[in-house]
Amino acid sequence: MLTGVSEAVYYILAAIIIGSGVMVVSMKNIFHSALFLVLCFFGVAGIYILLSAEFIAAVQVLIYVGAITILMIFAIMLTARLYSAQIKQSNEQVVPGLIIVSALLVITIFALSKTTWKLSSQAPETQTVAEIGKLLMTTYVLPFEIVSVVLLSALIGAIVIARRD
Amino acid sequence: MLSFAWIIPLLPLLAFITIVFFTRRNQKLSSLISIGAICLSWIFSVIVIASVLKNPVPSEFEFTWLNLMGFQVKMGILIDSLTAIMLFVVCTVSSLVHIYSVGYMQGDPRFSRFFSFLSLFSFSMLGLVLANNFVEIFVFWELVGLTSYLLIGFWFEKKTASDAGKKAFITTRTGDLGFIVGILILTTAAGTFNFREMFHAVETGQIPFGILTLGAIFLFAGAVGKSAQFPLHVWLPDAMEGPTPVSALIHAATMVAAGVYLVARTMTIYLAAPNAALVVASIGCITAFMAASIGLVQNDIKRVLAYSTISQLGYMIMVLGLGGYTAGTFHLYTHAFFKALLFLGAGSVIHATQTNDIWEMGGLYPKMKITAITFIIASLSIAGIFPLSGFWSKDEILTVASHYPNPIFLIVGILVAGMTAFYMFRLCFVTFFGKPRDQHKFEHAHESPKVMTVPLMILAFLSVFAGWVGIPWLQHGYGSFVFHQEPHHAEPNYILMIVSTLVALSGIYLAYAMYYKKSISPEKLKAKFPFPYKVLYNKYYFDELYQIIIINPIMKLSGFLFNRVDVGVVDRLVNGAGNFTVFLSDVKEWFDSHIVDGAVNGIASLARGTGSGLRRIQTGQLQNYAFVIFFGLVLIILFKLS
Amino acid sequence: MIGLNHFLTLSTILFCIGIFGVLTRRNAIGILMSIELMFNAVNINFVAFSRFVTPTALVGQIFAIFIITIAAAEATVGLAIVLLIYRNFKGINVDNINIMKW
Amino acid sequence: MNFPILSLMTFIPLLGMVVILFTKEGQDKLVRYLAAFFTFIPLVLSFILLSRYQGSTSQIQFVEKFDWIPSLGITYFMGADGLSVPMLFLTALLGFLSVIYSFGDIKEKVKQYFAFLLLLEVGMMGVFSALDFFLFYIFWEIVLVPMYFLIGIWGHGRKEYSAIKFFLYTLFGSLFMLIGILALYFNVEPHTLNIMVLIEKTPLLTRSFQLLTFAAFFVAFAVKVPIFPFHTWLPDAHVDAPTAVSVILAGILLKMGTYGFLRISYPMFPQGAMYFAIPIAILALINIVYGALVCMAQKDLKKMIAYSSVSHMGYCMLGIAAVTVTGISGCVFQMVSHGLITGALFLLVGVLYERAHTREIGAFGGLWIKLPVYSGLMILFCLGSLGLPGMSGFISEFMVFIGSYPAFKVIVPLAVIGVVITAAYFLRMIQAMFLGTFNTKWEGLSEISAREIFTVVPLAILMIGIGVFPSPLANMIKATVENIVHLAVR
Repeated sequence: MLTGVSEAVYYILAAIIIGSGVMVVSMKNIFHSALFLVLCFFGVAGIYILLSAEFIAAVQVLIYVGAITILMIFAIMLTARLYSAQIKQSNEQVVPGLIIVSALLVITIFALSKTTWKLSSQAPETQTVAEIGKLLMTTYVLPFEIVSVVLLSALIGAIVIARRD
Repeated sequence: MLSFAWIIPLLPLLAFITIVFFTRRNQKLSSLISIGAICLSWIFSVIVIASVLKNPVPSEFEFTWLNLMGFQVKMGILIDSLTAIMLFVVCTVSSLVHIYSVGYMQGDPRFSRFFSFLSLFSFSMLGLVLANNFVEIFVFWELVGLTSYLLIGFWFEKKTASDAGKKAFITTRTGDLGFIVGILILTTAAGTFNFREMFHAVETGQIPFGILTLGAIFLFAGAVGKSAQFPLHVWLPDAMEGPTPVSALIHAATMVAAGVYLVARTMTIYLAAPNAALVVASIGCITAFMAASIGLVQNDIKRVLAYSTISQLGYMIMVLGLGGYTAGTFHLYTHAFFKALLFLGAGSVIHATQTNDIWEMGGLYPKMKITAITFIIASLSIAGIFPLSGFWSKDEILTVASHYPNPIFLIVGILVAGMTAFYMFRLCFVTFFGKPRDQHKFEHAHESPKVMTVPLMILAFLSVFAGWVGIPWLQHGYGSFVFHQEPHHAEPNYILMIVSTLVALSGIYLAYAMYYKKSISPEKLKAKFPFPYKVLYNKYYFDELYQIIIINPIMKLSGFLFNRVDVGVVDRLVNGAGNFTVFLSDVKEWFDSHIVDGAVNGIASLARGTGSGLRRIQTGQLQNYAFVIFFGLVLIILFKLS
Repeated sequence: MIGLNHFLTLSTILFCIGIFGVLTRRNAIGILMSIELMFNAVNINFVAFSRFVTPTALVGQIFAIFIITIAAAEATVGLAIVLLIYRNFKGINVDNINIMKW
Repeated sequence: MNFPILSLMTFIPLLGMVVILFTKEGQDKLVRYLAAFFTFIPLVLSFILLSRYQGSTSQIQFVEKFDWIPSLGITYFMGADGLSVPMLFLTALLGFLSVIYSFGDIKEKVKQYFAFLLLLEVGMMGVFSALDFFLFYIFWEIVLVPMYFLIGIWGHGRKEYSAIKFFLYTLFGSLFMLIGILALYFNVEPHTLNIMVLIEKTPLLTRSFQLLTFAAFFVAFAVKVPIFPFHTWLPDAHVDAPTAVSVILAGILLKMGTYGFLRISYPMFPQGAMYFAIPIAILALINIVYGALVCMAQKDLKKMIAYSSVSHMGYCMLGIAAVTVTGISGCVFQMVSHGLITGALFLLVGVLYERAHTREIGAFGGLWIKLPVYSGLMILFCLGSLGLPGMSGFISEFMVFIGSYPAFKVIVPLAVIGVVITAAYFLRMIQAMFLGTFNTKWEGLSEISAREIFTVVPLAILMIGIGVFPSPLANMIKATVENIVHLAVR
């Protein structure tokens, strides 16, 4: 249960996330969108901390903010000159999209409100990093290895695909 | 005992085969083989006649040739007095003509072929005489026709000769048409081909009278064709285009007598069918008169003789129709000799002068005495001057005619005798006496070689004496040898003898007056009676008539049938059917492509239309698809929740 | 009082924003960004459930790590594809990329 | 079962065809000798057939029979009687001679030509020895195919037209036969296609069925014979075909029609035979007289002979229509005789055409002077064809007349007219071509060669042989013909 400061932090973070998320999908300039995406990722990292998942938060910042967003920006720069007309982007079928999305949203929130979760009242683990490392090397070693292979093949695949030939 | 008689026709056949296959190149050998064969046959024929004289019972030998259920043909030989006489006549004339031909055909490039054909003819003719049934006689009948065709057209380079051969074959075959039908009718009714079995059936009345008459008349058609009787006589004068020995042998003495022989052979049938017999007599009578009258004005020596032959054959046919079996065959027998002599004599003249036209001859007597004398003997004989053979046979005929209630036959007979005497002596006087008309030809003329004149002399001898076997005063003469049913002992009818002799003499005198003494001018007569002369000269326009009413229509018909019917209608129908099928298939094609395929294609194009409408949904925009996916998701959740 | 539902609601909103972006963006990179948003929403869910339902097991966090890794791989490949598209179509506007159209 | 002589005769040419197809292109000489060899064997076998045939009985001999498709009642049934033995011999003889003749005639696509020729012989042999409808029909149709190509490829003039016309016309006819066969099959219990069994059973069927089926078969066979008005394929096909093929066409193919009448129509449908006697006789009369008249109008020698076939086959039909032993024997004689004579005439026409490259009667004249042997042979066969005694044509015509006169007392005397017209057109032709003055245009013509003489001499010998001694042939067919008549007047 979070109270007090945490509650305020949550709302701020939520506002940042939602606001920047909306900006990401609505900005005309794709480069600006990418910057708002960074902001959004930071917000999400904050939420992780709030949820006492510090390691995830760190990973979030490292990978999303540090790697993926930079990758995006590189891609934008490789595919279009900045400030050119090409960089402008538009949204289409906004109205039906909004309808669908809001319907989905309403339904989901309605469903959430109707659902009762088996909540646990235990205190959360504090030594998460060590615990996560232990789990990854023991219980989840196989998925871990598979993921690493997937990552490797994705890298090679990306190189193959993007290679000029 | 007489079974050896089959050798008689076989010898010439062997000669024919030998010449064709082996000795063709050696002319002399070929002619010797041919002559040898026929002479040997002659010896056999003499033996036959001697043994028949001794024992006149007809003898028959046969073997089965073809045997099927309900159809049995035997081949065999029938020897009776008629056969024996005919064998003798054919062999005699044939061998003399063979010998004569050696001289006449000297130098011809196809000398061997000529003799091979002569041999083939002798074979066929002898076979015909010996035949004992209708199939056999028909077989040889046709073979005789073939050899006649080949020999008439022997000098086939001449168009007239090959035309004449064709005409002869087709005309006689037209008669044979009747012959076949007659055979069909009679043999079907009697159930046999054999002569004697059929005669037996006729005599016992097994064949209905109507059928018998019809069959007899059809049968007679064959005789009409072969013996050149009216109305199928037109081929014989043209047949004179053949070499003269051929004319003598085939178209005077033997083959043309086959028709007479046939009627004589089937006498029983005609006696049983008096109506048919009357037809026979009438045809003979008409022919005799008509041919004699044409003979009066012809200028070609061989044509005159040809018409004379037709006329004399008509005589024989007439008397056979009147029931004069003995008289008819007797005249056949005597006629063969003097007519052959006349032709051979004419041949000798033609050989000497290289022309057929009597008006280019004249005064030949001193140059060719033997020919002239023998020719005159023959003329006397045919004119019926006492006591030559012709006199006796003609007398017999007139006697028979005088017994017939209607005097027309007798009158015509006497008239024809007069005309015969006239035209024969017209020929004699113009050819042998008077002044030579063509000096060049006259100088060129010469007596023929011995090989030709000896046969002439032998025939002259026979022309005089052969008839003596039938002198009416004889007790065992011709009449008691060749007879039908009962021996016919001719009684001398002195009035007739005198009348006929007088008529003949006046005919000769008329010829003498017109063409030797020139006391009566033939030119004036011609001018006086232009129309009869023209008609006679043009042979009553028979050829033209046939051309117009038979040949032209048939040719037109055949052209019409081919061009209009076959190509124009039948074939066009076939092609039309083909084209119609093609048209139908076109229609079907249209139907298929528009209706049947239309339905199929319609369904397809409906699907395609729908598809091409629906494909607009396929924008290719992944986001549109995603939109639909989420739309569906919302719907599913809503559905689940409700 | 912030409970599980708050976090879930937040993640739902973020997810819906991501969907909206996927549906409406015309720029391929924009779409990729929206997808990243959706990944984050999912991750929030995982971590939130991990925190409130099984606070000691950390299973949700492990999965979040895996998802982040996969997201990285996805981004790599996706951006490579975008480059390829750009090279072939002279642009990355997905309107032009309609070869799947009929 | 003993020695399968009929199957061997039928299928040795097929073997020959296969062997020929395996030869290298261009080895014409080898192909010719192979073809001669593979047609010579059936000829030798046919002599064995002749010598071993028992003429005293009408039983089917040389039987080969075993089940083929038992579920449909189809058997492989070959056999020969007095009707088929002469035809088989004729087929073997003409097949061999036409191959020999083709040695010089065919210079292009030699391999294919002889292959087709051999296939043709397979079909013909099969037709004359098959006694099961299925087999019979197969062979009947096999004949069409090589014939189509032989005319269409190696022919002259409007060859494609003629080939198609021939093909479609006969196919049209065989369609009716197929209908007839099916009708028989389904109306007889148990279902069978065995001709001998069907002959026993069909007379029990209803009259109207017999008449209809008879009519169906009639069309099929009438086209082949050919009977007026189905005859117009004949002059085209005969004239445009290469010589050897014309020989086979006239010599054997036409006989398949009459053979069909005698083997199938008459024994199977006595009612039909009786009912259609007069119409068939009238058609035969038309064939005879009309055919002969049309011949007279011909300017092309080959066409004239082709039309003379129409006329001559009319005699066959007249003999058949009367259903008497004599008439049908006459028909069989005419079948053999016409095969020999017309075959030889076509060969001789081919000889002349090869040298002069024209067949127009009027273009020649006086050939007897230049070509005595050729002219002699030609005239001999012409005389044979116009029915001169001493040759086979006379016997057959005479037998037909004698045999059919009791049945048709008016038609037969009219048919006799055909004899005169036949004489007329042949003599016209002889006169125009061989007699008269020699047309110097043909100075360069060479005399008939030894090989060509070799092809016609056997035919001449047989023609005269049968004409002089008809008994051997008559004895051979006698029992069979009697049996046919016996069956046809049930």
